[in-house]
Parts: sequence; structure tokens; C-alpha cells
Amino acid sequence: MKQYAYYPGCSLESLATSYNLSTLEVAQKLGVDLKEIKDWNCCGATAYFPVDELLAYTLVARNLALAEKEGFGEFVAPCSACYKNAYFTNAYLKKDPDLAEHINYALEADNLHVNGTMKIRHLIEVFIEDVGLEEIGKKITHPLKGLRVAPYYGCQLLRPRKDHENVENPQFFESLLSALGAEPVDYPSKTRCCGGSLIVTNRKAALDMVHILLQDAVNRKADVIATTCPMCNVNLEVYQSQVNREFGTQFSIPVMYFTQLMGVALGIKPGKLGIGKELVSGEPVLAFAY
Amino acid sequence: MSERIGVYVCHCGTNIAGTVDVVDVANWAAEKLKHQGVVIAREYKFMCSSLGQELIEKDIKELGLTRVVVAACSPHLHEKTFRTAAKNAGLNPYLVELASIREQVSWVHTDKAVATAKSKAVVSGAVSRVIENVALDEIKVPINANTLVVGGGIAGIQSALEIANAGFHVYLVEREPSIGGHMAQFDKTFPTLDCSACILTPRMVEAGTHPNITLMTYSEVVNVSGYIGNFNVTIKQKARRVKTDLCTGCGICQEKCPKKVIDNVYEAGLGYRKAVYTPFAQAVPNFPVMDVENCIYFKNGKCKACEKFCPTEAIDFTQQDELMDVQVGNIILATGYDLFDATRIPQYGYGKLPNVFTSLEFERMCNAAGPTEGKIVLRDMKTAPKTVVVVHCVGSRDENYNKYCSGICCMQSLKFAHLVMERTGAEVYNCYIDIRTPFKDYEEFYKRVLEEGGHFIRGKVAEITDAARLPEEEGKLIVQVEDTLIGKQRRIPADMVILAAGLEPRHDAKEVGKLFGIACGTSGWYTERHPKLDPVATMTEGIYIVGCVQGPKDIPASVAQGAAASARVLGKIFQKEVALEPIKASINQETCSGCRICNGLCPFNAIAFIADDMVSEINPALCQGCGTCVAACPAGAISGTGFSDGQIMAQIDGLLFRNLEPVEA
Amino acid sequence: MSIELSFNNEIANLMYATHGNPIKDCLQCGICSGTCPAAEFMDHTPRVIIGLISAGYKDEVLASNTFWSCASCYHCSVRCPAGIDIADMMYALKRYSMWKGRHQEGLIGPAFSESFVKMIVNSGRSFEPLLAPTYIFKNGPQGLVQEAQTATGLMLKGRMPLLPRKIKGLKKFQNMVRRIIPIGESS
Amino acid sequence: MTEQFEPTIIGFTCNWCSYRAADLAGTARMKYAPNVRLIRLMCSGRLDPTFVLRALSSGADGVMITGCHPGECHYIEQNYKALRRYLLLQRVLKGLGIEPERVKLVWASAAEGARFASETTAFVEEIRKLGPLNWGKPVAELGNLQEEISKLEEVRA
Repeated sequence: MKQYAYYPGCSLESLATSYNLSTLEVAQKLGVDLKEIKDWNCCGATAYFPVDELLAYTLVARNLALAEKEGFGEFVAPCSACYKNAYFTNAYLKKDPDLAEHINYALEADNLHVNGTMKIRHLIEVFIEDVGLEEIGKKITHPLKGLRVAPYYGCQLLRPRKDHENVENPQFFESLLSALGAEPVDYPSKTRCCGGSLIVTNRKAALDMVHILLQDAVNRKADVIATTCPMCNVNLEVYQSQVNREFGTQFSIPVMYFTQLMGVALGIKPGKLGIGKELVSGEPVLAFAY
Repeated sequence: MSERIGVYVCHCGTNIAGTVDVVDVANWAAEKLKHQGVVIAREYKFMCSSLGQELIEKDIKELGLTRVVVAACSPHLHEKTFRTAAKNAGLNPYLVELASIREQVSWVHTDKAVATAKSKAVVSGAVSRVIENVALDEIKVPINANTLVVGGGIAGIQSALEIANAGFHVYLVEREPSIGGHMAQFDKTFPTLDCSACILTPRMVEAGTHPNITLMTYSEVVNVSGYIGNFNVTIKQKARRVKTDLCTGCGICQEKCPKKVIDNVYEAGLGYRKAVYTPFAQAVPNFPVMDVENCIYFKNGKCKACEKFCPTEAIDFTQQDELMDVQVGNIILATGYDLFDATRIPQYGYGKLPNVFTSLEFERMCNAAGPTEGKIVLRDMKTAPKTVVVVHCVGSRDENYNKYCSGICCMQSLKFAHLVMERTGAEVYNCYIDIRTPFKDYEEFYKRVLEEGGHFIRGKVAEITDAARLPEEEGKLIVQVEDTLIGKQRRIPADMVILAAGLEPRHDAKEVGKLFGIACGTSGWYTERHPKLDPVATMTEGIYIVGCVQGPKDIPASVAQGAAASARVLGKIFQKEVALEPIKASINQETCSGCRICNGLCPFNAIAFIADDMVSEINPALCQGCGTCVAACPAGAISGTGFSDGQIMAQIDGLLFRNLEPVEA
Repeated sequence: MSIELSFNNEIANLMYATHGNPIKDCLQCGICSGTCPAAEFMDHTPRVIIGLISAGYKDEVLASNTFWSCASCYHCSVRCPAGIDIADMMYALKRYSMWKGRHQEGLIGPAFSESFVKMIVNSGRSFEPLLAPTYIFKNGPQGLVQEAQTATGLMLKGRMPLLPRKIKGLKKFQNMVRRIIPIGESS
Repeated sequence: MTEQFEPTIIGFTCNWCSYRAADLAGTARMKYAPNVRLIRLMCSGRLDPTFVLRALSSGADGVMITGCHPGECHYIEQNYKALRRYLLLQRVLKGLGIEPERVKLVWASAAEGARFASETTAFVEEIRKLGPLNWGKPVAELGNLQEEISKLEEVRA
């Protein structure tokens, strides 16, 4: 059976531990064999590009090289920022031999070499495309009947890819939620940025962006916002109270990883999915399944 | 036989002589190329002047020149001039060769020594080549005086009428049940605002009743063979299921038909038609067609209401498609454009947000004969909008969709702004990148709309949403755009948004192009013979393109092209025969092995295999002279006149000075 | 002979992987700025920045907070009708301003990026608690209180590890980094 | 004294696009390297690979093949045939021990004078780096290639 190189990324070790837990639980349930890359490093997220472009690509390339060395064919990232970095580094490596040469010169110091042969996947792609909605549907034991979910794609899962089926109005997340028995809402800001990379550096702007996302979800009467990226999740969830302070609002909408919702529908115990670690409780969501 | 070659080096004033030592080039040619047969080499101030030409003519006569090389400008400029001069002096025009030392040397290089040396190489190449030239005669073929016009929009109608009025027969083929094209859907035409139907309908009627026009609607061309002067065209008449010889166009069948169908073509989805229908009241011809996809009888075998009520028994459920062949000498393609599909830009919300309309929908809405009888209302068909935003450049000037400017949308949008203000008093915002109003009275119209109080925001619209953030946005569409003139992101709440969708080549333009043997450019529009000097002809002799098939254009430009192509066709008809450039390939049947490699290479189907003799043969009238088969023939049995292997090999040697006599070491 | 690069080319040269994407093709249509979710917080809209770059107004560009307000969401990049990767250009401007050491006073972005880089070079992984002080330092006591509340909440939920993690092959990792940028011998 | 090597290059152009691009470069007075000498064909599809070999064996250091952009061919699709032949030619050259980079394929439409000029200059620089081909010379020194071949054949027999 196919084995995927699993690149959890730094956030999944700390702020987004529940994403990591739920990912591994759901993968196991669906028979997706995720194997963590040995000794991976931080991909630099969005903070590294302002310093040195070549080093930013090299940091990502090291992880790709590690995966290549271990003989993997596909590289899976649950974090959209990690995914975008890996996807484009891999693409540029293949396209630009000059860049590849520079990177490989640096990697040599770590006894590594990158070819750009890896297929880069986001976790949600693997579940939808490789496992398939039908297969997932068959394993649902606790359908999320009546749960109104705002599917939040965010930015880097889709962009700047232009080859994507439909970057401006994707539908795959909605399809997945429907397969779980939930009711996806028409979420107008589903691909609008959450300001993740600005939360430290430009708090005012980031909170404004989060505010719009929360407002849109509430206006569409969503019970929960589902995310595909730890950055988005932290922004929407952890900073909800700060938004309320800043804008005088009363938001209290749970924000959950899509894997957590999948896990619940697949009948995995909430505790195993990291549910309970939120600052805005995810308890109300469980009521729809149990 | 040794040739007697004359070499003429042009100064072109200082254009060439300023960078190239022309005297040195002429002297060098006289001396170094003497052994190749150069008997005279001259330089002259302006070779293309009448004096320069006389010089060549005189030398041909007096020195008995058998070949001429003119080192001057590009052959695209003066090849014809010098060929004519040679012809006048009794030398076959194809024994003249031009060496381009202006465009390719003096204008692009600065070092005189280098430029002079390169000029010598270019002259040397031309001398070696001209020796291999052979005398050629133009090929003449007779012209059939009938013409086929494909597409019955305003461009096609104009073409057909011009030719028919000159006394020649035209087959006018239209895919839809009626002629009229897009123009029949419009309400007003810019910038004069005269009623589209009022000016178009008389032309449609004229085309429909003209004794010299055979009108074939609900028909498509399915095959084309032959060549200029002698095309054989197969046309499919789709089954109307209405006998046109009996039908009087009374309309009772439509009235009685119980099946209502959304009309996605003529009414752009805003209105309805019946299963048996004429697309609009002024349709030409006025015979209805039956839509078997939606007809109740064809679905469950019952109904036949139309047949029951038809007073002339014209309904025929059993009618089948028919094929017919026509012979024509020239073909005019006027198949028009498709509207850009606005759902391809999801962030503009078309198809999802009900009050986002396309320009074509809005045209129908404005039309007094349209689904709302000319009332401008929201999708609920009753509420008048208070604020309307017109979005320019939808799908145009955008690398993600179409790179080109669709040309007509600025004026169309201004027209919309005017109509909205006039009929509803609503506020109108035009969001544009640049306002383009380059033709007669267009800028004046822009001024008029400004004076009427139209708002203009310079900025490409980013997105249209119904997600309100402020109380005044509740229940509205919000158009988000940067007002680039003040550098601020703005959100305009509106009741209605009109997307000025661009024009696109017909979805099947490529296949249709293949059928007629013409090519599409990168944007998909058909390629004209010359973008400036020959915009209605194509690379295939006898095939012309008019109206939007050649590129986006408005009504006056389409009409002008329609007339222009007709003049070209009439010119050909009056000549009774046509001379073809003798640059052709031919197969030596002695050496042809019958391998058929060449057969599939020809895009013009000029190569046929003669099974009896097991050899291939080229039809010279179909051959366009590209030379691909010449290069491909493994037996070397194909040769191309004008660009033969011998000529090119000799030119290579000449350019590399391999033709010079070896110098003793 | 040395040729002085135009500001436009200087920036284009900083976009290595996207091959300097065609800033000069900009139509000034403004779709980037109409799209940008952070436009309100920028002193110039992205479109104006492109205009300023093309016109060579280097000082104005470097003094602007626009590129430090870019969230790298790439919405402008995918919509640009001229195919300009505007978000990537914003990264290039960040790099340029950091190298030149010229940026608007009081911005957190440059300091944050610097500490982020240091952290990765030192441990191979990123670790949120170490990042917070940068922010607190810049935002004063009020920020400190808010941030501390949030951090405590996260800690109680087991989402804030107390110790930073390090990768095993750190030495070799640092050697790799050294081949690209100069860093100290030990950390 | 070190003298810069000036390569000689033969360029094949299509009558409808690249030759017109060259004309346009001229009309616009764009300056480019003078090392390329052009031959006009009706279409890049006319290009017989032996033309290229002939040019290289007769003293050219490089050959530039130019044609209409894919999809823009005036003869509908013959430039694709040129592309195919070009790719095969690259393999043949490799087999003959000649750097395949000595032959370059450039698409240039009639409107792309600037592209024609810059591609020409770039190609001249590439060939300059590769140095002289000297293919033609030994053959010339041998006097008669045919003689040499027959000698070789004798040896083989």
C-alpha cells in the first residue's frame, strides 16, 4: 500500500496539536499510511521570504530531500503554508535548473540532494482524491446531520496556484462536508485571507480580517467554521476574544479542523481528536453527531 | 550553360550607403563573383526609382543578362517592382533575386566594415541562388461566378447584398433559423442610438427576397473541397420539420404549441419560446423550426397540436436533414463571435447572484420587443434598480482569460449607462480600466454620458458579493474596486450589476477554420493575409473573412469589411480567371516510391495518392507552396519551384563564401 | 563599466524563482488593490507601489508600510490581468528594505522576521513562545496583558509547550544554512 | 592579442513571420549582432534537415531556425513539423559529436522584431561561448570527401 511522507510542520507540535492528533486518527481509520519524515525542519512559513529567498527555498528543499532520500513518492502537508511552500519550491526546482543547483550546493553540507520528483499534496486532497468521498461516506457512523459548517479554505491551500480547478470558487470542501452528513453554508469569504501572517506584525489589520471572516460565518448562520490550516484555525479561534474586545462583538463560534469533523463523523472519540483543547468550546458541535 | 548576371547595389540615399560601402560591395561582386557569371555590378542612388529600373532594363537588353540580383531593401517591399522591370525588358520575372541589405544590414548594424562584409555575403548568397532560379509562369484558373457567404449576421448580409446587387449569385448560409445575428438582439446602437431592428430589418428582408440570393437558414457547411475559382461545398439543411413551400408564416403553430422553453439563444435566457418557433417576430425567413429536443410529440408520441391547427398542412414530423452540394468560386466567412462566458470569473458572481446580468441579457431587457418590453428591472422582473454598476473588461485585457481588448464594450457600457439613466433615473457607475472611444462621434457620446451624470470609477472590479458589512450594504450587491484615481478601495452598494462581457472567437472556430483551410491566431481569431494592407483576405486564396471572425469590431467596421470582401470577390469574378503564384511543389513520378509520407503532411489536401500508378500527385491549384512535403520526401522526388533544394543549397554556399574561387595558398 | 540598475530592475532581480515577473507590464488597473484584504491598513495601495517602483521613487517606496502589511495571501497574484506575482514582489520589497536597513519606524515585521530566522537557524524548528516577546516589546504593556492572557489560556489547554524542540542533525543543518548566508560558528 | 571569436551563423526564416520580424527590426532600427545571415523559406516546414547539415559542414558555426509561434502558422500547422524535425536533428547532431546547442529554434511572429533581434544576439553569444565548429575546414583540407570515404570503405572491406 502507498505510504505518504507526512510533514506535520511546527504548528502541529504546539498550537495545533489537535490537528495532528485528529489527522493521525482519521488517517488510520481510512487506511491512509502517513509516515512522518525523519528530522524535518521548519519550512520558514511566511516569515522567511522577507530575509533571503534562496534560503527560504533551501529550508523547504531540505524536507523534500529528506523525503526523497527515504524513498517516498508523495509529500503530504496538513498546513496550507507548508503545503504552498513545498508545492512551489518543488515546481521551481523542476523548472529552473539554476535554482536547483544553488539549493543542492547548500544541501550538500547536510549530505542531501533534491531532485524535485516528489508529488506535493495537501492532506485534504489525499482524503478527497485518494480515499474518495464515496469510501469516506461508507465509514460514517455519526453523520453530522443538520450541522451548518462554514468551509474555510483560506489562501495558500489554493493560491497562487492557477492550475487549480477553480481557485475563486472551489467546491471540494463543501463536497467533503456533505459526505460527512453536514450542511455546508455558502460562505462568502471562504477564500478570503485570515491575516495569519500579520497577527504578530500588524495586529490591527489581522484582527480586522478575522472580524470579517467571523461576521460572514455568523451572518450565514454557521454553527462552526471548518479550517484546513493551523494558521487560520489559530487566528479565527484563539484571537476571537481579542476581536470581541476590539470591535465590541460577541462572537463565540467554534472553529475546528476538518479532520476533527471527519473524526467525529467517523465515530472517533472526541478526546482522541483533541476536542477540548479549544478556547472557544467545540462541545456544541458534538451534539449534532451524538 | 553559363549565366550572365547583373548585380545592382542600391544606396537608398544614405539609408544603405550610410552604413555600407556600396561601391566596395559592387566592385567586390564584379571581381570575386565573376567566375559565377557576374558580368556587370553597379551601384546607384535609388534602384527603385524609374531611372534605376531603366538601368536594369537597359542592361538586360544590351548586355543580354539572364539573371538579375538587386541588393536593396526587403523583397516584401520591392520584389514586385524589380520583377516587373525584368518582365518589361523581356526577362522572366522569376529570374530576379533581391538581397536585403537595408532591413537586414544597414539599419540594424553600426560598424561600417562589418556591415559591408555582411552585405557581400548576402549578395554572394543571392548570386549563387539566382543561378539556380528557373523561369516560371503564373498559373491561371477560371473562376466560378457564384459566391458562398457563411454567416447571416450584419457582415454576412452586407457581403451577400453587395455581390447580389452587382448581378452575381450568392448562397447565404446561416446556422440559426433566421438571419440577423447578434445585431438582431440589440435595442439601440451606439453612438447615434438608432434602433437596431429598424436599420437591420430592411437589410434582412432584402437579403431574404433578393433574386440573386439563395438563403439557406438552419443550415451548416459540412465539407469544402477545391480551390479558388472552383470550390465544391456540401451544405447540410437541418430538418425544420416545417415545409417551407407550404408554410405562410402565419404563426398559428407557435400560438398553439403547448410547450414553453427557455430561450437561451435569442433571449439570452431571459425569455421563453415554444417548441416550434421563429426566434423573433421579424425573422427572415419567417418559417418556424421545430425543436425536437423539447417537442412533446417527439418525447411521448402525443400532441401534434401544431399539425392539427396548421391551415396549410405545412408541418412534417418525418422531415430529415438533407445534404446538398453547391459550386462557388469564392467564399466569405462571416461567422461572428461568442460572448465571453461570465461564469468563468466566479468572483463576479454571475449565475449565483441573481441581479448580476451579462451585457447581452441587458440588451434584451432594453429591447422593446424583449422579455420585459424594454423595462429595466431586476431578476424579479418588476423592481426598478436605484443603483446600477457597469463592469468593463469582463474577460478582456486579462492574461487569465483573453489578452486582447474587445473593442466594443466601452461604447456598449456607455450606451447602457445612458439607457439606465434615461429610463430609470438610477445612479450609474462605470468601473473601467481605460475608456476607449476612438471612432467617429464616440468620444462625444462619452462626454454626453458624463454630462448626464454618469459616475466613473477608474479601476478593474475585484469582486462582487452579497455579503454586507455595513447597514447600507444590506440586501445589496457590493462591488469592490479600487478607485485608482484616489487610491482607495471602495465598496459600491448596487441593485444591479451589468457585466460587459468581451467577445470571443466562436467555440468551434478552429474546426471551421480547418474545414475552410484557414488558420487562427493565438487569440483564436482567423488570421488575415496582412494585418494592415490585406485585412479581409486569408492565406488561402478565394477565402475571405469579414466582421468579428477576424477580430472584435463594431457594426460600422463589420459592414465596411463585408463590403470590402465583396469588392475583392467581384474583382476576381470580373477577371474571369485568376493567376496563382507559381511557388508550388510537384512530384517527379519517376522517382516517387509511393510511400505516402507526404500525403498526410499537407494541410490543404493538395496531395493525392494515385492507387493505379502507386505514386502521389500534387494538385497545383490547391498547393500553397509551403514546401513541407519537399523537405519530407525521403526519395527526394518532390521539388518546389521558387524555393528548390538547389536554390537553397546554393544560397547557403554563397552566404558562407563557398562559391568563391579557391585562393592559392 | 558599471551600469546603474533602475529601481524597477533592482526589484525584479530580487525575484529569483519567479524570474523577476513582469512588473513593467502593469496596467494600473487596480484589481490588486481592490482585492487586497489589508489595503485599508496600507499607506499606499499595492497598485500605487508598483507605479512608484516603475517611476523610480525609491524613497517613497521604502518609507511605505505597504509591503509590511501584505499578508501573502496571493489573491492579487492570481487575479492580476498582467500576470504579475504581486505578493512575491512584496516579499522582494521586504528583502530589499531589510538589506538596505531602511524601513518605516515602529514596524514589527522586520524585527519579527529577524527573530524568526534566528530561531530556525538555532533550532531547525519554530516555537511560538519565543516569538511573543518581539511583539510584546513593540506593543507595550497593553499588548503584554492581552498576550499573556491568551498565552495562559493556551498553556492550560496544553497547546503551548514549555521547551523549544530542536532537530537532531542541527550541526549539519547549520552548515547548510552557512552555505547561503553568513551565521556565527556556534549558537 | 586576444581576438574575439566572431561566429558565422545561418538563419532560416519563414516568409510570413520571422522574415517579417527581421524586416520590422530593421524598420525600427533595432541593433543586433551582425553574425547571422538569413535565408528566406516560405515556411519553417520547408526546412530540410540537410540544409542545416550543409550549412554546418560548409563553415557555419551555428544555425538558427525561426518560424511562426505554434498555432500561428500561415500554413495552419507546418511549424509543428519544423519543431519535430528540429528535435530529431538535435539527436542526430549529438550522434555526430556536434553540440546540439549549435542549432536553435526560435518562434517569432511578424510583430516581434524586438524578439527577433534579442534572440539573435543571445544566440550569437551562445555560439561565441561554444567556439568555432571547424567542421567545414578539415573537409576542405582533405580536398575530396568522397575520396576519403572510399578510402575508409576500402579499409573496412
